[in-house]
Amino acid sequence: MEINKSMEGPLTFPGQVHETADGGILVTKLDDVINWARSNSLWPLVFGTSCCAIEMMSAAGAKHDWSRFGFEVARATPRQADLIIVAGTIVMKMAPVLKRLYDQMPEPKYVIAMGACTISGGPFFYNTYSVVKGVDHVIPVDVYIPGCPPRPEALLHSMITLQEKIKNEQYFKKKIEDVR
Amino acid sequence: MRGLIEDDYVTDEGEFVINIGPQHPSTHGVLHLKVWLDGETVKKVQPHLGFIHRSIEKMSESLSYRNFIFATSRMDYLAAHINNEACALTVEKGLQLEVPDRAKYIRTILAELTRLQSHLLWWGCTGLDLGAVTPFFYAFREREYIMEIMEETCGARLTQNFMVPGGVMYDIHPNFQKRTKEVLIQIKSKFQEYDNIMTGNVIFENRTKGVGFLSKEDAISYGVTGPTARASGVSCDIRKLIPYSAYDQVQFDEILGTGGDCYARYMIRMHEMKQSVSIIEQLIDNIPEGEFQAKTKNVIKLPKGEFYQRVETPRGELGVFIVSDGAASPYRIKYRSPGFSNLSALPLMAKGGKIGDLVAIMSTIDLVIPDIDR
Amino acid sequence: MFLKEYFGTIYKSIKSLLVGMKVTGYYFTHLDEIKTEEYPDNRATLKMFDRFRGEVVMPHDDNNEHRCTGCQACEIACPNGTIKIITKQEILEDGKKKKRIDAFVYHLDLCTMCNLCVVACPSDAIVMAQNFEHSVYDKKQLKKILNQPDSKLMQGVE
Amino acid sequence: MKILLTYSFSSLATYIHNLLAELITNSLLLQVTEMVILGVSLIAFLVVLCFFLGYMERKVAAFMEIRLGPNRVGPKGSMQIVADTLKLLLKEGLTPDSADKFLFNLAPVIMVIGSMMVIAPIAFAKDFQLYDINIGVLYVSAVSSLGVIGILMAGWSSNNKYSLLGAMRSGAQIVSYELSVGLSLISIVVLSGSLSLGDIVRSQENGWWIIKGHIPVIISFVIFIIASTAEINRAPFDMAEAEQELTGGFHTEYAGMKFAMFLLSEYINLFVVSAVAATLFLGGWMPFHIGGLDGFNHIMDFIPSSVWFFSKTFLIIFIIMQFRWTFPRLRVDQLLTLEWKYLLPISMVNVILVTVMAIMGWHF
Repeated sequence: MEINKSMEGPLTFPGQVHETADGGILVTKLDDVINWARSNSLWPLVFGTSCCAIEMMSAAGAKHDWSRFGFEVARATPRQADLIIVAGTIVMKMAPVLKRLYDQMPEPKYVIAMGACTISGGPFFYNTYSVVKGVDHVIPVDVYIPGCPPRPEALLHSMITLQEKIKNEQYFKKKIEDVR
Repeated sequence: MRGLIEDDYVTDEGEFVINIGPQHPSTHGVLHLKVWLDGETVKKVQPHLGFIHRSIEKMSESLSYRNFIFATSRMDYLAAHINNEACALTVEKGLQLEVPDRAKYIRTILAELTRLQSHLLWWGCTGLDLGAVTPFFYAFREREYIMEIMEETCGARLTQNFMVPGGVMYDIHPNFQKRTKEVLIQIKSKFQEYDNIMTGNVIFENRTKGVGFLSKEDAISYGVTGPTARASGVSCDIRKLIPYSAYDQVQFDEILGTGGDCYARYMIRMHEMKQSVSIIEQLIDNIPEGEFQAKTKNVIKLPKGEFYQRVETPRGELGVFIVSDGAASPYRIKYRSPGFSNLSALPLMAKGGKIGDLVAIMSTIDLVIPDIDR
Repeated sequence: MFLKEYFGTIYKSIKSLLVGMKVTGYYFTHLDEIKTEEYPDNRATLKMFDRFRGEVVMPHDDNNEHRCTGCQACEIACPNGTIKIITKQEILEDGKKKKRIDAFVYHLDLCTMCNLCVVACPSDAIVMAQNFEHSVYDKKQLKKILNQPDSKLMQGVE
Repeated sequence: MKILLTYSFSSLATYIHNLLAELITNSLLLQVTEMVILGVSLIAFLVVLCFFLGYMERKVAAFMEIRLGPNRVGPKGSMQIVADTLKLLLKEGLTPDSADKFLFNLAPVIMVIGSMMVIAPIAFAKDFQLYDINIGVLYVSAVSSLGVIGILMAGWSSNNKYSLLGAMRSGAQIVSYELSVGLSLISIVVLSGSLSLGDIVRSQENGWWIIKGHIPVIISFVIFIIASTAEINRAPFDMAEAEQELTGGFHTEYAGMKFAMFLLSEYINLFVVSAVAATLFLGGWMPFHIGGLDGFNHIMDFIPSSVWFFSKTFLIIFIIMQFRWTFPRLRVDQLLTLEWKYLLPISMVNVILVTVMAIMGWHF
């Protein structure tokens, strides 16, 4: 975890309000434990549509080995996955399927948009009729990695970035505020 | 999705309908297979395409001849280099441009490296499909070495875009030859290990032998090419039949099988890896000096006419057909992709097998879905 | 004969399985064969190859000067509209009017790192950088303006 | 060292019993309290064990696949599985709308209970056995096949085609392989002359059965390992899950805590099967003894009995894990061919051999 902090952190999330702890130390501690568990156990869905999927496989491979972070439990069924790495172009015909997969995942769920095609359509932004111009038109995206395809290290970087984001979540505090 | 994805559990004939894909670990992407089952036995398979149709052909019509090459890397991303080469060769054919020998040699070496890494990935994924996880990691270890070569010389790991009409984008990196020779020694020493863990394994043999038979006649009539067809005894290696680049300079065998089953397809690819190694070994020390790129005009305009070039990708025959009306961008482009024709033979091969066989057949055809949908 | 075949099959099967287990057993006992590079820990030593294409950058020298003349060759060469160059008219010291870049807009989210813009550039104003850690929470941050504020064209570059 | 040697679980149990007896006078209440304490401590033990097995599996897999495996969460990645469990517990517990809700929620519970119950007659160390039932072997083989009910229930109630296929496969598989498991257990029962696991361990005082019983027992040991790997649905026999074919198999629709229970029961099953194999064939907690060599036997006795038991068990667990990470998966019809054409005939002949051997007294 120290390493994560020592990483040159990504730009702060716009709109994220960093509140002071008014929910009590216990709640904050509980949140810390939950966020620790969630951020260190991101099981990705086996989901790849094109080139980026190969780099995703490389990240799972021996050289880059995302199992060091505990990400290697790639689940084939969305019910057991926490993270959907959208690796590859999403076309109009695939978009409802992706939406359905996302809906089938239980909360909390996270999305990484990997590669130019998923961020904005990438090489298929102009001149094509069939590509969804950015997967965030279909499902909400947490982290974007540009690149075509991004290196496996870049994917690892994005997952660390996502871990950082999860560590700032406030699960219990939000619950308490909802009750209030 | 109504109508496309079958909601009925059982058909009138008592067949159980399942939808494999679009998201499924064994479809290698977003292929949707509608499978009619009788118990475990596959009665009928119907592939549905279009889940990754990115209209690369249509898009290329609005790009210049220099620019449209990059998009083909995304078609068959495991053979991005060979796709790019096919496009460059077609444009050169139209321009009647003589490519320098050095560029030809570099292209051939890189193409064979591409073939090697593609087959390595296929080998790992076949293991994965059949339930053996470990081969995947062994294959990726060797594949990473090749990726390093690609990165050092081309600048990217997967979608290199190293081809330009008239040659290659840069000269090879000074380390290229040394590194390639080292990697070849590494890879050659691992072939025995691959055989130990997969080829000789009794479970693997049982899973593939006699599974997914494709006869020679069927292979020809379905237009199947590449290792899939050669496993059925069809001689179709473009590198041998119509040599392009530097393939007329090298000695290699076209591997022909007779079995026509999954095991034959598997063995063809295993032997092809060894052939690729031998091709690279023949070329690597003999790269001629000289220019790496022929002089071309800044704006390339092909003369009016139709141009067709075929190359051999790891999956089969890729044809690039360009219709030019004399403008700076093609009038029409058509890719004859190997995956599409190979997939069309899947229902034939899978019929009568089990679900496990369907997975084995899909992995030995070595489908790359964006290559099918384009 | 049947029995011979039967036990022959069993013998061969078990042998092939043991050969397979020998391979995995070898790697289990030889941990020096592990090929993993621990990415975030090896950031200090991790060096990309010189030709690796991470993103397009515009190098500036110490005087905050770049080499981009605004000729838009890269914009034309780019197959997917990643680069947009906005030019302005600038009055030089000798009173002549010259076209200069106002903003070199680069969409990292669209870029496929195909290197065609760098090849097309006549004055070597843009190069490919080797960094790859581009992950962001917000897509808007991927739109970049490559020329630094108040930067000027380098002397002698036309 | 002295404490370790004389340390006995029975004295600890007596101590706790006496302590409780002072506090609680009602004998029924005392019994209930003791059972609750026993159950809770057993569950805690099993959960910790499963953490360890999960960690071990991931590390074994990683080392065989030339990579490092989890190493960033906690020291050497040891907290990885804790994080996974915590996350699974906190995840949304989905029940699909079209599922049979009662059975859907019952199935994982049955799986876990079924696999936990098998622990009862297993002797973890000298004088440490929860319940030395006199038909221990029969009990183990009967209760361990309860799990298939959970799988069938899960597969059917999910209202998912993949789940149903996986459950049906699992049903066919476990029912078939039960035969081989039973027959290979019988060979030891024949040799030791007792169905009680405690007696079987004591019968190996002058040598483990795998050494005393020559080739027939080695054959039945191999058959037991293969068949029980199939019975606990682990690769290469993981037909019921078969990720490449059936996405998740019978637990396709399970999420969060219910899925964690399936994982828990998988690892308990793995432990139970290995423990039974260790008890029957490798002497359980019995140290390595050679009949007649008293000096040697005495030195071996210095190693605590629980260490003997767990080292044997984990050796077998490791072998089963190596199977998983080496072999491709069998096809469903080949799976049944293997059982009915190879394992069953061989084990039947083997039982006859063992019986003849036991009658003639050819074993040591």
